[in-house]
Amino acid sequence: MSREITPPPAGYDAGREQMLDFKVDEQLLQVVETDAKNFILTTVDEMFNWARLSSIWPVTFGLACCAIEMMATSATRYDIDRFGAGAFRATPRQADLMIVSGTVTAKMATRLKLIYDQMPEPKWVIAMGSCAIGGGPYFKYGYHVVKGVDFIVPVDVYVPGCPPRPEVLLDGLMRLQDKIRGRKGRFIAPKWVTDYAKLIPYRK
Amino acid sequence: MANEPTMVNGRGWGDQDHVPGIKSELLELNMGPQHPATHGVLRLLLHTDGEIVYKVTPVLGYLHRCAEKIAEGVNYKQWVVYTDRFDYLAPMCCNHAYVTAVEKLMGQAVPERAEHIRVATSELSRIASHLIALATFGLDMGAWTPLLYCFREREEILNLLERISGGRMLYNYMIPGGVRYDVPNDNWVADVLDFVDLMEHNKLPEYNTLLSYNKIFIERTADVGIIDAKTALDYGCTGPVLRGSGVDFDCRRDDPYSVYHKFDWQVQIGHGEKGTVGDCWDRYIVRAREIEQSCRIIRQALQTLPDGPYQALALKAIVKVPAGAAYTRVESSKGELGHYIISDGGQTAFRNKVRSPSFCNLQVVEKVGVGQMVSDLVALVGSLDIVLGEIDR
Amino acid sequence: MQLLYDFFTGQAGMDLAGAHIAVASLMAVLMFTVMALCAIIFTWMERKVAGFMQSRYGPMYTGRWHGWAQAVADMLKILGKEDIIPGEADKGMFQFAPILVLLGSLLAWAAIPWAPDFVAADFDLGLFYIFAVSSLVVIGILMAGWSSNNKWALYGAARGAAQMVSYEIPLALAAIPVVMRTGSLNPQDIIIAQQGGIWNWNINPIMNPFLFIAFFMYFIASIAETNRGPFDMPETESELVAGYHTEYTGMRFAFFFLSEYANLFLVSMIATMLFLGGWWAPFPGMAWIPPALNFIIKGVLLVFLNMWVRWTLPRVRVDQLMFLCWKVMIPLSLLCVVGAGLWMMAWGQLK
Amino acid sequence: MEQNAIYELLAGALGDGALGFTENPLEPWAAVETAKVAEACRFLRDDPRLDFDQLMCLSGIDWDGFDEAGKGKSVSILGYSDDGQPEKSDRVATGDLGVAYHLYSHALRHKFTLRVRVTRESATVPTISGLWSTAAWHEREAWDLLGLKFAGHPDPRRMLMEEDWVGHPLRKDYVMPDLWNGVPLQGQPYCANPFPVESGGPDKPAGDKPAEG
Amino acid sequence: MGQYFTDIYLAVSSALQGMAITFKHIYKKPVTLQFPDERQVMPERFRGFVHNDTAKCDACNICAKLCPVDCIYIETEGKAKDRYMTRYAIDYNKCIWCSLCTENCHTGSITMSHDYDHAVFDRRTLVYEFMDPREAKVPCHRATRIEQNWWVEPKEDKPGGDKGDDE
Repeated sequence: MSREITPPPAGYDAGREQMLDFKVDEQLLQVVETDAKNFILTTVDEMFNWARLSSIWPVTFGLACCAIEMMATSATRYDIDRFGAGAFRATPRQADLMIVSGTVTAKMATRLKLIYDQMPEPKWVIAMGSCAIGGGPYFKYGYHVVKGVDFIVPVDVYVPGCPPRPEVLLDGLMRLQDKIRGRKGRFIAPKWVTDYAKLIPYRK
Repeated sequence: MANEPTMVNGRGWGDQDHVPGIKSELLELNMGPQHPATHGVLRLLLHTDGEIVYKVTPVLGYLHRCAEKIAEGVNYKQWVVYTDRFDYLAPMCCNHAYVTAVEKLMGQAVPERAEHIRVATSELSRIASHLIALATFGLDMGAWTPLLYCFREREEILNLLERISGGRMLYNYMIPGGVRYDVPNDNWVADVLDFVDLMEHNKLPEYNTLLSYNKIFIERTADVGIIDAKTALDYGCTGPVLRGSGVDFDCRRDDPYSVYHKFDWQVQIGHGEKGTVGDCWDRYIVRAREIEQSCRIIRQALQTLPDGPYQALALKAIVKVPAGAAYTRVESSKGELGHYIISDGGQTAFRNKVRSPSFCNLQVVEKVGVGQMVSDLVALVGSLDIVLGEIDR
Repeated sequence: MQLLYDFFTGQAGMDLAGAHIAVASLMAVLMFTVMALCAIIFTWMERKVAGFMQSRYGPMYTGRWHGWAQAVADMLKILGKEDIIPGEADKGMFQFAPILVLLGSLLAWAAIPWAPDFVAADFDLGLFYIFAVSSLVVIGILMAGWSSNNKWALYGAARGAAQMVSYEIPLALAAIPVVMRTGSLNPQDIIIAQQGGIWNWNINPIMNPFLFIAFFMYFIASIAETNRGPFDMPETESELVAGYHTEYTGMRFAFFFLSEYANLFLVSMIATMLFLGGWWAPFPGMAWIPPALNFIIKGVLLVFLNMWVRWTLPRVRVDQLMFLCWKVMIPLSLLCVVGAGLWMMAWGQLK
Repeated sequence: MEQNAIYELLAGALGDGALGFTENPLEPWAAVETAKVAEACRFLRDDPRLDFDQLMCLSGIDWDGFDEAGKGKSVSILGYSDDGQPEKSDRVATGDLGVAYHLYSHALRHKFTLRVRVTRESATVPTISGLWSTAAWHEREAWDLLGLKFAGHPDPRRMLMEEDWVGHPLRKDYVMPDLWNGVPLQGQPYCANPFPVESGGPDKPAGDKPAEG
Repeated sequence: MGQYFTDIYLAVSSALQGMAITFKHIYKKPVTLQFPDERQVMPERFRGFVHNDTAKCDACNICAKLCPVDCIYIETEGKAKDRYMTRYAIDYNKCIWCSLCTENCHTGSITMSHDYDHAVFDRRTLVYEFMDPREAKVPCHRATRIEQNWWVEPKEDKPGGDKGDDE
């Protein structure tokens, strides 16, 4: 299997200034600092962490538009199964990860909480898409929309986008793996991306 | 109706003793909102006796996103964004429906080129939506592999639409009076035509072999969930559900909008080849054949793409619509998508009621689902091809 | 086997009864290990096969090379999951059901002849024993579905019981022509009777076309027996949420998981034993291949066939499944029994 | 058939229940008396000259604050503010509610629009769910979102919201909820300016108000 | 009886045809894009995160008005020639990548970048501040901009110049 790194696309040339923060390292540091007490870094723990991060089974839980992108992520072109996360379980009892993919309405929120409670520990939540992160387009007049799923359940990784491309969900999955591992692993962005990110001035 | 006992095949439920001396009652079963067969967050409340379903009560609203309220708060151009999120499987069709309604109110003529582009993108979107319909229907029947093949082709469509609109899944591409961007110069038209050829001659036969004409699949779907023409009209079914029942009606042909009248294509209806007219297989095959027709339309629309402007209005930031009311309907991938807009002459609609096809199509489950087996109910719901974003809005 | 007995009676200084116990425990441990191992391998294989059939890769990253460690990670992770017993569940039955399911397939593994001199338990009634103990799985599934106190699980269990009890019949009927040809129920005898290359195997349609049909009967019935492929009624993902194991978490779910793949390999091995010449090499000149390897390769090929069917065909409905069993499979396999008998009488093959 | 011809037929059948016909190039519509609407629909469906076999759409409308002059000065609805709290208003709503029926005939290929208006206090319309089954859900939705009661409806529950939801959201005077059944519906004020002190210091000009976001 | 055997024949033959198709795919190269190692080249119009070049921006507020979800926050201080932009923030919690804001920007400062894959651990980091008023405030009036050596849009493009001043 060839592992060639593709050249940077045209959109990434330094002439075009894109000033997004690339603060993943720092955020991870924060996570590690807060979770340092929980990670007794013995070999067994490392092994179990490895097992957990390489087999994250999501629960089949599609809410709205993002659910289609979630399906696309698990389908041929992006194939989330490469990360071992392709075994979508219909029952929350056997799942590790809940991808909240779409708008969480008031009526759904109670069910969402129930499904979260039914999942066995350790469990994680990814908030996918603007709606799940913070109400998104339904913020202003959405009388029936919960403005952020973190009101209901604790969220580990936020995946911005409306809907996020499958790549972004995969990126979110890798961030989640980093979080489970407690440090940055081999699923890092290609070098040209990090190089490019260094060019971006750091902002508060 | 709601709380009355239903009789099926002469057998009722409730206090009736099926076995003398043992009192039996129906099993109340919650299908959804988190259930793999409900295509999102639909909840079906079933009353079953073993495998036989005696009563189906759909419970909606798990994805009620207040779109009609938002329509009264944001202006016409901004609300195009929200129409994307109704039927998120075919957003171009939803855009098309909305801008058609606004243009009708404004009395705005649309350039020929823009109409051709709209038709082509809408039909591409329709193919994508029908592909998902075939795929998820196959998944409901337990066939995994067609799902992934259909998604493979859908990715191609999304890439094509991304090149023209910039968005991968939700496009926000059409505006009142035209489209936002012209056709890109990078060989887009040729690529679409290539894809259409591939789809029609290569991929569709593959799906047909793998799924449509598979004997197990036919056994699962033929003679199952029969919706006769009268029921379909009574329940306001539209689109492939209505055509699957043998009613020859298509808004694109019979209530013409845009430039569909210029093209040569046929409305596909169900003939009951494998069972009875109006069964699940008919609805399924109508979709499969509509993909073919959409390919024909795209080919004609792009081969005769006229020159000229692609927007009638210069890019005005705010669109004002004269006072009035109009109901406009177009044929979305799921059926007749209608917008009833009441305008008070300002930037914002006073009332915008959306008549969504899935909402009306789903209602038929209450009638047809009775007396089916649980597996057949899954097939029925799958064959209706509902999208919850559109039902709950 | 004789070597082991010699070892225990000679060097370890045990009497015969002691040697029996020692060998039996050794075999039990060995069989369990092999079973767990093959479950792990087949999980990975299933995901890869499914992936490539669907034009994607399947696991790629876990363990670097094509995700070979994927199933190991799955198992390790499942070990570390929280064990939930629903409050309303029938606790004793809920806990015992997965063990029973696993026991059913594990017991049957004992009578599998891996090589001419290697079989964990060498009975004369081996084939009968295998069919008998593998029916235990049904009871486990029924218990699991009932005790979970979940309606979907109950549905799955009821469907599973109906299906597996029905398909026991064509499964056993399809094996009868083979027994008629061999004149023995001992697995080793059945294999030895197929000596002499591929044309002497029971599947050879020229030798006996009815045995050839019986092989397909057996194969279809075995898919239903393992609850896979187009016949996965008890756990139909799109109808019943996860069927009888809806409420199971962690280790207990792993037992069901393990037993599914153990059963899969078990039925494939039985098919190999009955129809594909067991541990004989396909051609006489290939005798240098270790018999156990022959046996395993044939088994894995059948497993692949099983996966291939599973990832291609849509699922049948539960009443069609019953129709298929009672109105197609059973008449046809009865026909096979009669036809094979007549054929053997005509050509003098009957023992 | 032309729409005014249809109206002639309808007026002949209804008598004084028909309140008039509005010619409009976009959408001509007929007003009927509220109590007679089921009767009118039955006539439109059953008369062989009309044969309306499909109810395309049934829309509830809240006419409160509608700018009849067509200048776009209708009352604006309330939403959530930037930091996610519900906006309040003192205005008391008084306007009528209304229902619009859009009919279509597959056989004869013609359309027709009916409208009724009821007052806010007695917002009850006869149901037509016995005529077209599809009306049942549309009417439930109208009850849910606008608080229009449909007399004789077989299943008069809310369609989209839960039964214990307070208010009817599509009314113009609806105030957004901040909590329902333990589910928080207000937003989080994450969009606040992180540099408030430096920019608004005492010795600097006060500056104009923050722009509307 | 004939129907019975026809059905069996059809079932077997159609199953075998399907199996032939799936078997063919085993030998085809998968279409999967192995994401972290391979990336798709985005089309020219691709809409990634919205990016504002604050050096060019003159706080005319059109983007904030056009935004359907109100996710752009612009704060200014002072009037006329002393009008300075003190904050330009975009809340990606709400942003829906619709590109309505970029359409009518007369300075061309707000664009859709091609950057899209940034999952984060904390939701607050998604409110992105494009400028730090402690470093430099951005003058909005054209004359002030020329005076202080900021970028101004060429005159011929927009005769109205700094018309956004009154917004």
